Amino acid sequence: MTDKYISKDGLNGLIASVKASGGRFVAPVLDTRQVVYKEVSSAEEIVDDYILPRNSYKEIAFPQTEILAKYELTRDGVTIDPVEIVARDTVVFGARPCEAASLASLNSVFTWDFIDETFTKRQEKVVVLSLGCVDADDECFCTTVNLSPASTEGSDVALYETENGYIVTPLTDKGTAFVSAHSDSFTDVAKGEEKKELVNPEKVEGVDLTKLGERLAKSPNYDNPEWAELTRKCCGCGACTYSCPTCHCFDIIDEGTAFEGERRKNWDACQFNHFTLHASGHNPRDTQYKRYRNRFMCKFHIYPTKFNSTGCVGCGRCIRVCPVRLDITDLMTAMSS
Amino acid sequence: MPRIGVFVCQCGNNIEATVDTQKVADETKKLPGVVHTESYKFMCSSPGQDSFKKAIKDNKLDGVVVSACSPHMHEKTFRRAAEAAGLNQFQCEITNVREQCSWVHHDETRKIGTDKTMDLTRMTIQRLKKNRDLTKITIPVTKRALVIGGGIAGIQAALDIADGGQEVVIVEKEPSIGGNMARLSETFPTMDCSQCILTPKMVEAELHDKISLYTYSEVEKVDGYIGNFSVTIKKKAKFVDESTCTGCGECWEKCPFKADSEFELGLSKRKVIYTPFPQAVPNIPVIDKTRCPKILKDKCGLCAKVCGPQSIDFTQEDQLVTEEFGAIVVATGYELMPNKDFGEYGYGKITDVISGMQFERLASASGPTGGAIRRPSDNTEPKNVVFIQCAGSRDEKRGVSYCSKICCMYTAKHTMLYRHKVHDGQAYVFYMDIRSGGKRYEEFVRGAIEHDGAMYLRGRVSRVYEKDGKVIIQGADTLSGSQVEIEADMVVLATALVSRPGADTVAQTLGIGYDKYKFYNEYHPKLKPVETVTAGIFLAGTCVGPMDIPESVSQGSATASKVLALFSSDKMAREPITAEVNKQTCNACWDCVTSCPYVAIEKEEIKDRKGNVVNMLAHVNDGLCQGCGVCVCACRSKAIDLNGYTDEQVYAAIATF
Amino acid sequence: MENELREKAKELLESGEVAVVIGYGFNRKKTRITPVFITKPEETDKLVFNELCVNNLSIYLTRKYRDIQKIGRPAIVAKGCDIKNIVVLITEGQTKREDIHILGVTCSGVVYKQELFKGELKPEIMPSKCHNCDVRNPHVADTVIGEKSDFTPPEEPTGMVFDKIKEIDAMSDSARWDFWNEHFNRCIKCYACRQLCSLCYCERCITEKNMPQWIETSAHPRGNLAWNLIRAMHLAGRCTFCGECERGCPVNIPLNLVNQKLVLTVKNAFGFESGIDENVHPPMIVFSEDDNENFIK
Amino acid sequence: MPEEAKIETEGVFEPKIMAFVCNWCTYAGADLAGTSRMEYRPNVRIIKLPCTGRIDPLFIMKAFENGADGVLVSGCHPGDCHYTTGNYHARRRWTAFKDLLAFTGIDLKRVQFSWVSASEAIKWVELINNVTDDMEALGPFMKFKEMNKKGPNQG
Repeated sequence: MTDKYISKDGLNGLIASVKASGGRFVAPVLDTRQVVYKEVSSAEEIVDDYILPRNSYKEIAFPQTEILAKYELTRDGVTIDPVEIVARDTVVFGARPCEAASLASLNSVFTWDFIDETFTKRQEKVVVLSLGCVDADDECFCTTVNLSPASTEGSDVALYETENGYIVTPLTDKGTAFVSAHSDSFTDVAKGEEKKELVNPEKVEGVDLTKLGERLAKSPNYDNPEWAELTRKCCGCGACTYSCPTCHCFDIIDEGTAFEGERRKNWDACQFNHFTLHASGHNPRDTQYKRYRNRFMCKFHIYPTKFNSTGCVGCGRCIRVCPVRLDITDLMTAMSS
Repeated sequence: MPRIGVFVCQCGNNIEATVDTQKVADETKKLPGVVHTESYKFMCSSPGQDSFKKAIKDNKLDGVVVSACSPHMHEKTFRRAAEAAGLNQFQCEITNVREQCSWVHHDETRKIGTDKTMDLTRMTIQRLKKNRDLTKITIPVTKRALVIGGGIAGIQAALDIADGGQEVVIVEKEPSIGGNMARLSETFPTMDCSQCILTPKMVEAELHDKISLYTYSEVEKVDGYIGNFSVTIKKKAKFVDESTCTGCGECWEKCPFKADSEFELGLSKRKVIYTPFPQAVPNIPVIDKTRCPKILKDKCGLCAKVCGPQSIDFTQEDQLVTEEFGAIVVATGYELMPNKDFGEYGYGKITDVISGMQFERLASASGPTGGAIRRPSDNTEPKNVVFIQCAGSRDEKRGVSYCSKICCMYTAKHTMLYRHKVHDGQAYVFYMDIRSGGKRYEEFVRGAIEHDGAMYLRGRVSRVYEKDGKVIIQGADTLSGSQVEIEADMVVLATALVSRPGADTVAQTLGIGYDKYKFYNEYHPKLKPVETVTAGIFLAGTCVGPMDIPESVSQGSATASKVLALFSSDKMAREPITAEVNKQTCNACWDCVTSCPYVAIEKEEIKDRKGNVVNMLAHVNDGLCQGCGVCVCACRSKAIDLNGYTDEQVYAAIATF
Repeated sequence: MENELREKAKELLESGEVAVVIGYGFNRKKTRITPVFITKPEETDKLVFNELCVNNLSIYLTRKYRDIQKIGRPAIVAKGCDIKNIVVLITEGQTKREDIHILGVTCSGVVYKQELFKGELKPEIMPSKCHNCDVRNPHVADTVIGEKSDFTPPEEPTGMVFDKIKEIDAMSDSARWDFWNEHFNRCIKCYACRQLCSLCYCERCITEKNMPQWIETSAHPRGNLAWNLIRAMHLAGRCTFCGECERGCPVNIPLNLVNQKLVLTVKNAFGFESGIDENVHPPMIVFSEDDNENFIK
Repeated sequence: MPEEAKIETEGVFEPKIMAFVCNWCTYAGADLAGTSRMEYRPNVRIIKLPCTGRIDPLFIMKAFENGADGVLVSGCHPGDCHYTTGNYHARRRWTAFKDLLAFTGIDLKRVQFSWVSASEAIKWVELINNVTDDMEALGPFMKFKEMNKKGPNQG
C-alpha cells in the first residue's frame, strides 16, 4: 500500500471512525502533569510535544491487574468460574518506535511454553501506529541498542510528522487492513508534504552489545564485586520495571472475603525483596544489587539468548523515573569492557 | 477441610423465644467445613454437655462453636468440656447470642434474631478456622518471697509467709526494722504502747528460721516475672561484721562524735556509730560514713579499739547481691510532708512548732525526754499546746488534695497523752472536720474532748508567730463566728502523710504504677487491693495511701495469703493469651518495648554459633505478658501477634461480615 | 564548600574513621545528581553539593542496605531535613549515633524534582519544606560544612502543600473523596514511596504480609486507598516531611499532603515534632492521660 | 435524602454496623444490656478484642471494604483499662486516624468512638440506637460500595 496522509485535524475523523467500529483509540494525553497513554475521544486531547509517555502501552495487552477467575467456597469445596477475556480492538496512536519493538519481546515470553491467552488475545487486537521521533532527550538511548526513530519493528503503521499532519506508512497486514478499514480518514500525500527530520539520540560511548552479552554469559562475572559498587544506590522501588515496556513478571493472588473472591494476576517486579523470598525465610536475592543484577541480566543476557529478542529497547524510561538516578547505560558501558 | 461442629443453645426459652435455633443449625450446616450442627434446650446442662462431648467424638470434630450465652458466662464450661472430649480447649469458641441478640431484640417473628444469630455464628465459625491449638503456659515458681520495707506491714507479711512455711527476705533501708511504728508512743484507740506490741514482732521476725533480714539495704534492680524474679540488692557497708558483733554497745558508748538522730527527728543526738534506737533489730550498729573521722580522714578508730570481738571493719564496701524470688511484697511505707512546705505555720522557723511525729517522740517513754512533755526551745513544760490538723492535707494548693486519714485520731490521742502527762495543761485543736470512722474511734475522740478537756475549734489557722517566748496563733472559730488568738507554748502540726522520696524510682524499678502523689496503684482499688498490674508483685501498707496500723497489718496478712497461694504449687499455669514475636520480621525498633504496659517485651540477643551477638530482636516474656495487644498495633511490620486474638482470626471475622 | 566537604571526606577515609562516605555526585553527563558511595580517599573529588541534591540519603543507613553496612562505618552527607530522618532512625534503634559520622551541610534549599531545574533555583521549583525550613543549619552533626544560614522560617508555614491542605480541609466530604480517589486510582503499587522513605525500613511491609493479606496487592482502588492510608498511619508522628515519597512517585500522587496533614495533627494534638530530639519517643507509642478526647462519646 | 441514599431507593435500608469493643468494659456493658433485657437496634455485629489497644486502624479499613456502613469502636473509660493504659494508646491512634479519614473525605459519623463501661448498659443501648439512626440518615456507604463494584483497570 502506498503512503497516506492524515492531518492533525483529521485525527478526529479517525477517532470517530475507530469508535464507530467498536474499537478504542489510545493516545498520549496530559494527566496530572504527566504524559500518559489513555483512551481519547477527540484529537484535542492528544499532546504532540512529548518524548515518551510515562507508562508503557504494554498495559493494553498486559494490564497491571487482571481477573483470571472468580471463586466461591461452599460446603462441597471450591467452585471456580473462569473469567472470559474481553479483548477490544485498540489503536495505539503515537507509540515511539523504540517501544513498539517491545511487544514482540513480550510475546515471546508469553508464548514459548504456554500460550498465555490473556496476553495474546489482547495483543492480536492491538494496532500500533508508531510515530517517528523528532526530538530526543538525555535519557533516550535507542541507538545504543540498535534501534532508532526510524525502526519499524513491532509497528503496524509508521507515522511521520509533517508541518500539519502525518505521513502514514502501513507496515504490516494488520496495518494495511487498518488503513483500509478507515480509508475515509486518510488522504493521499499531497505534493510538498515533508516529513520532519527524525532525531537520533547519541549513541552511548563504550557500549558494545556483543561484548556485553559475552561478558554476562561468563559465570565468574556474576559474582563480580562491581555489581554491588555500581548499583548499591538502587532503592528497589520497582518504578523502572513498572514503566519498562519489556518487563513482564507477574504474581497470581486470591483476594476476597470469607466465602468468595477473585483470582488475580498482578504485576510483580524482580526489584522487590519479596519477589524471591522463600517460605523458609531464605532469600537468594537478599540485597538490592542482586535484584538489579537480575533485571540487567534479564535484559541483556537471558532473554536475548533464550528468545533472540530485544530485552531492552532503549526508551530510557527507567532512567527518567529512577528516584536515585541509576542509569542503566552506565552499567552497559561498564559491562562492555 | 476442617471438621467443625456448631451447637445452638435454646437456653430454655431465653434464646428460642426470639431465635429459631433449629433454622440456625440447619443453615450453618451448609457452610464449608461445618460437619455437625444441632440445637439443644440447655447446652450447659449435664445432658447438654454430654451430648456436646459425644458429638465431638462421634464426628471427629476439630473445632466447635457454641452459640449460646455470653462467653463471660460459660466459655470456661464449654472449653473444659471440649478438652474432656479430646479437643484443645482453644478450638472452642462461643457466639454470644443470648446477651447480645435474643435478649435485646424483642422481635416476635424471630426473623431479626435468627438472621443476626446466623451472621454472628458465621463470623465465629470463620474465626475458629484460624484458631491454633494453644497450651496453657506453665511457669516454675521460686518459693521465696521478698518483702521490701521492714515496717509493721512488711513484718506482718513476712511473719505470715514464714509461718506458712516459705522463705522470706526482708529488705530494709534503715539499720533496723520497725519503721514508723517504732517511733510511736501509744496507739489509738486502745492506748497500748507501740513499742510493747511491735518489739515482740520485730524479734520474732529476727529469730524466725524462715526469715532473713537485710537491713541497711536497698533494692537496686528487678528482672524477671511472677514466680521468677531476679532481684539485685545493695547491702550498704555497715563497717561492722554482723556475724561476730554481739551488740554489747561498747562502741557507741565510747564513740566521741555525735550527729542529729534521724530516728528522733532531730530532737536528740546519736553517735556516729549507732543503732537508731535501743530496741533495734538487729541490734547491730552501723557507722555513719559521712561523719566518721576514721573513714573520712583516718583519725580516731576508737570503736575498733574497744570492740571485744573485733567486729569493726573500716574497709567494708557496699555489696551487690542478686537473689531469686517468686513474689515481691512492697511495703515501703510513708513519711510526713517535709517542713519546708509549711512556712505559714512557722514550722522549721519557730523551734516550738513541731510535727505530730516529733510529739510522739516527746511522749514516748524511750524518747529524748523519757516521756516527759518538754518544749524544744527551753525544755520547759508547755502549759498551752495548740494542735493544728490538716497541715498539708486536704489543701490542694499548698499540700495534697487527699485526707491523711489518721491525723484526726492521733491528734485526739496527743491531746489525751498531753493531759495525762501535764495535768494542768490545756490542749487546743484547730480542725476542719473530725473523721473518726472506725471501731471505737468516735468514742475515742469524744473521750479526748469530754474526759480530757481538749478544746476543739473548728476553723483554720491564719497566722502563727513568735512573741516573747510564746507562739501566737491567730485563727477562726467558725462555729462561734469569732476570731481567736491563743498564746501557746508549743504548736503541734498534724502534717500530711506523703509517699517516700524516691517512691517513683522504686515503682519504676519494679514496673508497677503510681498516682500523682507517687502512692502505688492497686490492680483494682476494691477487688484487688493488694495486687498490682504486675503479676507476682503485691502491695501492703501506706505505700498505697494513708492508712492506720490495723489496716496496714491486714494488708500485710492479705499479701501473705496471696504469696502463699502462689507458692502452693511448684508451677503455675497461665492462660496462653500472650503476644508472640515473629523473629523473621522484627525490625528491632522497640516500639513494642516502649508501648507495653507491663515491661513484658525484652530485647533478646541473637547469637551465632560462636556466641557473638549478631542481632537484637524483641522477645515477649510469657510470664509478664497479660495479652492486651497494644504491641501488636504498635508493630508496623506486624511482627507481633496476639495468641487468641491473632490478625488472622480478626480478619476472618471481619471478612465474614 | 565542596572543597571543604571533599577535604573532610578524604580526612575521614584516610584516617580510617569511616569506611565509606555516602554523598552526592554527578551522573555521567553531569546533568543530574545521583547518590555516590566513596570508599577511596582519592575518589572524594566526586563529591558535590548543590541545589540539585534533593535525595534524602538516610535510606542507605537502614537495614535494607546490608551490603552498605558491610563496608563499614559510614559518613553521610546530610542536609538538616535529612538529619531529621537520621534522628528518627536513631530513636527507633535502627542505627546508633556513634556508629555514623554525619557530615551536615548547610543548605539554602533544593529543587522539588531535578528535571525542573533550568539553571536557577527559583522559589516556585522548591518544595514546601524548603520554604519553611528550620534546619538549614544542621541541628545534629559531627561536622558542619558550609556557611551558616541566617534564614528564619515564616511563623505560619507557607507553600503549596499548606495551601492545598487548607483548600482540602474546606472542601465537602464528597469533593475530598473524589480528589483522593482520583489520585489514588493512579497508584500502580510500585511502592516507590515506601522504598524512598528511610522510615519505611520494615523487614516486611504490611502489604507483604499475606496471612492475612490486610492490603490488597492488586491495582484496585480499594487496595490503593488502604495502602496509602495505612502507610500514612504508619508514618504518623514519625514522618519528617522530607518529601521523598512524593518525589519518587512515578504517577505524581500528592503524598506530601497526606503526610503533612498528619504532621500537623500530631503537632496540634500532642505537641510533637519528629526528627528533632533522638531521646524523645515518637508520639504514637506513648500517651498522656490528658490527651484530648472530645471526639470520643 | 442525601444523594448517596438515592441510589438505593428500593427496599428498606438496614445499615450494617461493625463494632470493635474491648472485652472488659464495653463487651461486659453490652452483656449487661442483655441481662437487663433492654432493647436496641439489631444492626450491630460485635467483634470482641481484649483491649482497645489491640484495635488496629486496619480493622476499620477492612470493615468498610467488606461493606460496613458504619464502624463503632468502644472500650473502657480513661483510667479504667483492664490493662491500665491500652485505651490511652488507642485514643492516640484514633486521634490521628480520624483526621486522616476526614481528610480523605470519609464522614466521621461513619466511624464513631466511645467509652462504655461494664455498668453503662443504658449508654450502650443509646449508642447503638444513635449510630444506627446516623447510618440511616447517611444512607448506605456508597463511597466504598461503588469502589468495590469497580473492577481493576483491565486492558
